[in-house]
Amino acid sequence: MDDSTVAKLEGANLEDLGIPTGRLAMWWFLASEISIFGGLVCIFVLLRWRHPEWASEAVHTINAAGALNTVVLLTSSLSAVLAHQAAEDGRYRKAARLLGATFGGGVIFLCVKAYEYSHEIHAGFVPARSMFWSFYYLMTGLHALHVIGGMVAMFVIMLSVRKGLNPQRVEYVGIYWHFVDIVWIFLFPLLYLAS
Amino acid sequence: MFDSWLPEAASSYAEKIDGLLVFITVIVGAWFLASEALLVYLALRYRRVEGRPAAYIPANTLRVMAVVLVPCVVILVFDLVIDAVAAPVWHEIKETQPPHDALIRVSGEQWAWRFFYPGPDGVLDSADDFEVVNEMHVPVGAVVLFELVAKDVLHSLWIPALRLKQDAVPGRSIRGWFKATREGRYEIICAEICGFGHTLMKSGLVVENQTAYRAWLDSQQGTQLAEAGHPGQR
Amino acid sequence: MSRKPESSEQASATAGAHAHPNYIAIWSILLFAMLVSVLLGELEIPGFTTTLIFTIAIVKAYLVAAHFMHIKSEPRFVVLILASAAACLYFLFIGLAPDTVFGPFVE
Amino acid sequence: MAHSAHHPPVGFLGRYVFSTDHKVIAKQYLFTGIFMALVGGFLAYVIRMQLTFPGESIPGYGHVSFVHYNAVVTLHGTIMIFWVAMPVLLAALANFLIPLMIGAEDMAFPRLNMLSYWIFLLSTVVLLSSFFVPGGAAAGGWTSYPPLSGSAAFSGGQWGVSLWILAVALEFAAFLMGGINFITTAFNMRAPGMKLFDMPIMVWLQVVAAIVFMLSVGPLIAGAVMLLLDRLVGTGFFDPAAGGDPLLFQHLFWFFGHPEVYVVLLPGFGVIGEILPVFSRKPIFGYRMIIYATFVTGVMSFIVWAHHQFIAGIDPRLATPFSITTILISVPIAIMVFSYMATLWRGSIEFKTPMLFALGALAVFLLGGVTGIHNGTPAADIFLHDTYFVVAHFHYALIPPVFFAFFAAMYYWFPKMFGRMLNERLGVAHFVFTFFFMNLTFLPMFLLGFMGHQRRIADPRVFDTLRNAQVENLHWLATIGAIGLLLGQIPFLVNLVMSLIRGERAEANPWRANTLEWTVPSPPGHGNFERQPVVYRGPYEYSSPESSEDFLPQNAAP
Repeated sequence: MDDSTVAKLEGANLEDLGIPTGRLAMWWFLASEISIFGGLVCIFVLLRWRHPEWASEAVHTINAAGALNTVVLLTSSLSAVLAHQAAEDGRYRKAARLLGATFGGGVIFLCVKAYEYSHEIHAGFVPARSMFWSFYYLMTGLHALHVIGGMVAMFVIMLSVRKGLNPQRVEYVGIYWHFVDIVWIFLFPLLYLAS
Repeated sequence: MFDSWLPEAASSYAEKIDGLLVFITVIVGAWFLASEALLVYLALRYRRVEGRPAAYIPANTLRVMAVVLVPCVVILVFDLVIDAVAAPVWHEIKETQPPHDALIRVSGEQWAWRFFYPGPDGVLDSADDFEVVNEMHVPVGAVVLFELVAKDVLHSLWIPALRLKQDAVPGRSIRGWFKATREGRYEIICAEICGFGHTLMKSGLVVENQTAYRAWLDSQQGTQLAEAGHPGQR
Repeated sequence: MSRKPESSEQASATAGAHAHPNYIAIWSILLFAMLVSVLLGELEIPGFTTTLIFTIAIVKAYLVAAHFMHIKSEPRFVVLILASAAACLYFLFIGLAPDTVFGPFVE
Repeated sequence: MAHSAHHPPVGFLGRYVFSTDHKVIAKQYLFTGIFMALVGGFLAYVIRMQLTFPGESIPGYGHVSFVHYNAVVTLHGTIMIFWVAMPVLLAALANFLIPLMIGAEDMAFPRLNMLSYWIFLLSTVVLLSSFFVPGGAAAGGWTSYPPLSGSAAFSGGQWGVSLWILAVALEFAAFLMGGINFITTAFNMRAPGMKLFDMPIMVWLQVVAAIVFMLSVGPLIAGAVMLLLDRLVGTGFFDPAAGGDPLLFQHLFWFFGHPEVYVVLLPGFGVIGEILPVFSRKPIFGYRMIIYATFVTGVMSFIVWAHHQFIAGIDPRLATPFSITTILISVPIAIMVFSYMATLWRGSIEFKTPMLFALGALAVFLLGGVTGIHNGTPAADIFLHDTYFVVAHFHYALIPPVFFAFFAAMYYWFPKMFGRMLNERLGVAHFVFTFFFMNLTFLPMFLLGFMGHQRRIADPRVFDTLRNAQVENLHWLATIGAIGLLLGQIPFLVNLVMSLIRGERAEANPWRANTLEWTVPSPPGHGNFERQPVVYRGPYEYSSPESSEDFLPQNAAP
């Protein structure tokens, strides 16, 4: 560390740098999430590298459904960020409506996912079939749990922000939602496209 | 010196490992005793005495911090010396493979060691292989190449007298070597927890001269050839 | 005793201090990038396709992180937090690769 | 967030059970941790007795079968690391001290804090329940390496390992919540005037420990889920027959497991760093140097993990690089230890119980530290790996921060926690017993290790090399030491109970210390500070020329 960085760190009250407590906590939370999903992705990439033959399993994932879900998540991210903007402008009812749209995106995402799972399980691609499918269900399942968690939080915040309470939380749940979106951005090519 | 506590040394690299243990112990032991003595000295020398107030030394300049940093730099040097001395030993034992005189596949399972000998053709997985349970025979002074596999869970091939330890991992065939330098009977132990019978998972290693080894090989091959008529033996 | 962080949170949420990027434009770029990678996936040019698909994924992740999560307008410290998590994963990957990919496996 | 902090809660439940007050949560963690320490200590007694009198019935436990022995060893390790060291050092001390030391009324997220404790308690219940399920508790070692732990076919019980994984996962979730709380509190809730480099070392080291924990645990959480799926769903992540890899789990485990050592070590060092200056009446030697050394330790702890696996079947070419990083991490740790020793230099040392334990921790840790060099050298590790040398090493390295520093912290902060002083005579007796018997227990193990005595065997007499009087005598010594060590805790427990009931009332600042927690009454009321303190200086201005007294509190106006 050079002297100027040290001086900056020492003199800095981080609050003055403009990270409110809630957002700082969200960033640290996402750092721990990065290490969970990232660790999983590392493991998958390494094993996939060792086993090129998984490609023959990977072709059975439903690309169209994955692509549709990417669109859904990207769009719900858009409405989340627009909700944040509305909350910043003090238009809380609009923020709540946009959060509702994001919530709806989550519902569509889960429906598509459920369709995929049932389709694949009917075709015999169950988790214990092979390592690729084990990873597929583990990674998408963990991601889906995060989607559900985000939707629960979003629902609670939607109700409170309508009344103008805690509008800053719209941003926090948005940051989390974008992270879930980014995870999907990587899972989509990893599990669907690369074959 | 403490090396009298170590088990009997019976392999070509045993003494190198023992030497390394002594070397490290002497270095870190000296540091340990010196630090411990310093700690006791400081604590007693500067105990509370009426009329002797403590000095105000915040140590926020490099000049003062050097009191701590210089010893640490010396430690760093000692650390690197230890690694420099140790690395070649590791390299010889685990990273290189001298030409071998005998080949044995060692397989760990709950809770026994199996030893597969390649038979006269010197190739494993051929018809003339034979298998021994819980007793490995090797010729003295010969380089033995082993292929270590595990059938069910992790095991660890631990022959204290040879200073040989290597985990056996299911799904992998790990190669290693040793050269036993002293005839005798030694213990083969499992050093990695492997279930209820872990404590009882031990075998014997017989290091014998070439004639005895040959005789043993012939006797084993004889019995196994007699059984060759029964397929599905393995 | 006042809780300063709380009040400044309210302030930052309502002030609207920074100019907003054009979210719709970014969203359109993201959708287009997705379309490209899906089409590339169908083409299957060995080696090339995979590299390109993952490059596109990284670009997409960057766009979302920088503009939707507003990392661009956050203090450097946030980047440091996230980068330290990524750096740890880098160590993990490097340490794992020799064993996981190239072990003395028996089939 | 919870504004309830402004209004003191009413009723017994609100005040002591479902409380969001960081001080109450700290005590909940503390007592849960002490209870688990008693469980873990009892298991240690069973291990020692079994090794000295193999096959005989042990008073208080009964006959130990090989199955039970593996479970006892596994649970002893698991409990001592995850259910004693973590809750006591990280959760209890950080919860109690961070807000008080930085002048905050509570944690940043009091309700998250409460949730963290209740999840932790749930994990404790799950773990303890695993003793009583069919097949018994987990018996695959505290590392739970698959394939042994990956299938009931290999390890016996269907339930034990699954519950073990669940308990550990819940515990990780609890500490992730706690960690986020500690970090954000320390960064954002500091009293006016307190810069980052005015924070006490304890706060710094807790924050670094929390960060290291958060960044290292993720891959193991993934690994634990994979292991659980292997057991319950029949996937094959760690099953070579299905294309999985047992070594993968070892890497994930130690990628977390080694940083975890520092997660436990750093708070312990933080305690020592608080106590030495107070009882030497001298500023800590090189405050910033210590903190920078902590940063370096934290970063380096991520690149040393494979030294646990030198002979585990990893690529042998990895050994030397990992050995170099391992041995290099001794340098920042040495900086910390030597700085602490230099703090004594030209001080005015008072040998009160907290100081005795702090000095004892340093004295014991030195041996644990230097023997790490043996284990970190790959070629030497060929012989020493999985022997009692390793056992002795990590007990010498972890007992100082986990127990010595914890006792030091108890004697030092007990007045602040409960408003009464602990008895000094019982404290000194406790120290003497603990120090003597700790060494009597673990010194013989170094020699057992040199004799090639491997770990985790239930009966040394099975082996020709270990069937001799020397081994027997060393086991005798260690067992006498262990029993003495356990009995030596009686003065402490008696002291705790007696002092809680009728100890001498503590004034606000009995040790004449500088940090902010000593500026409020003992024990502090709800909301901690009646008036927002303002900080003017660093925490270690003892014997400063600026003051006529030998201490200068952080909030004393210049």
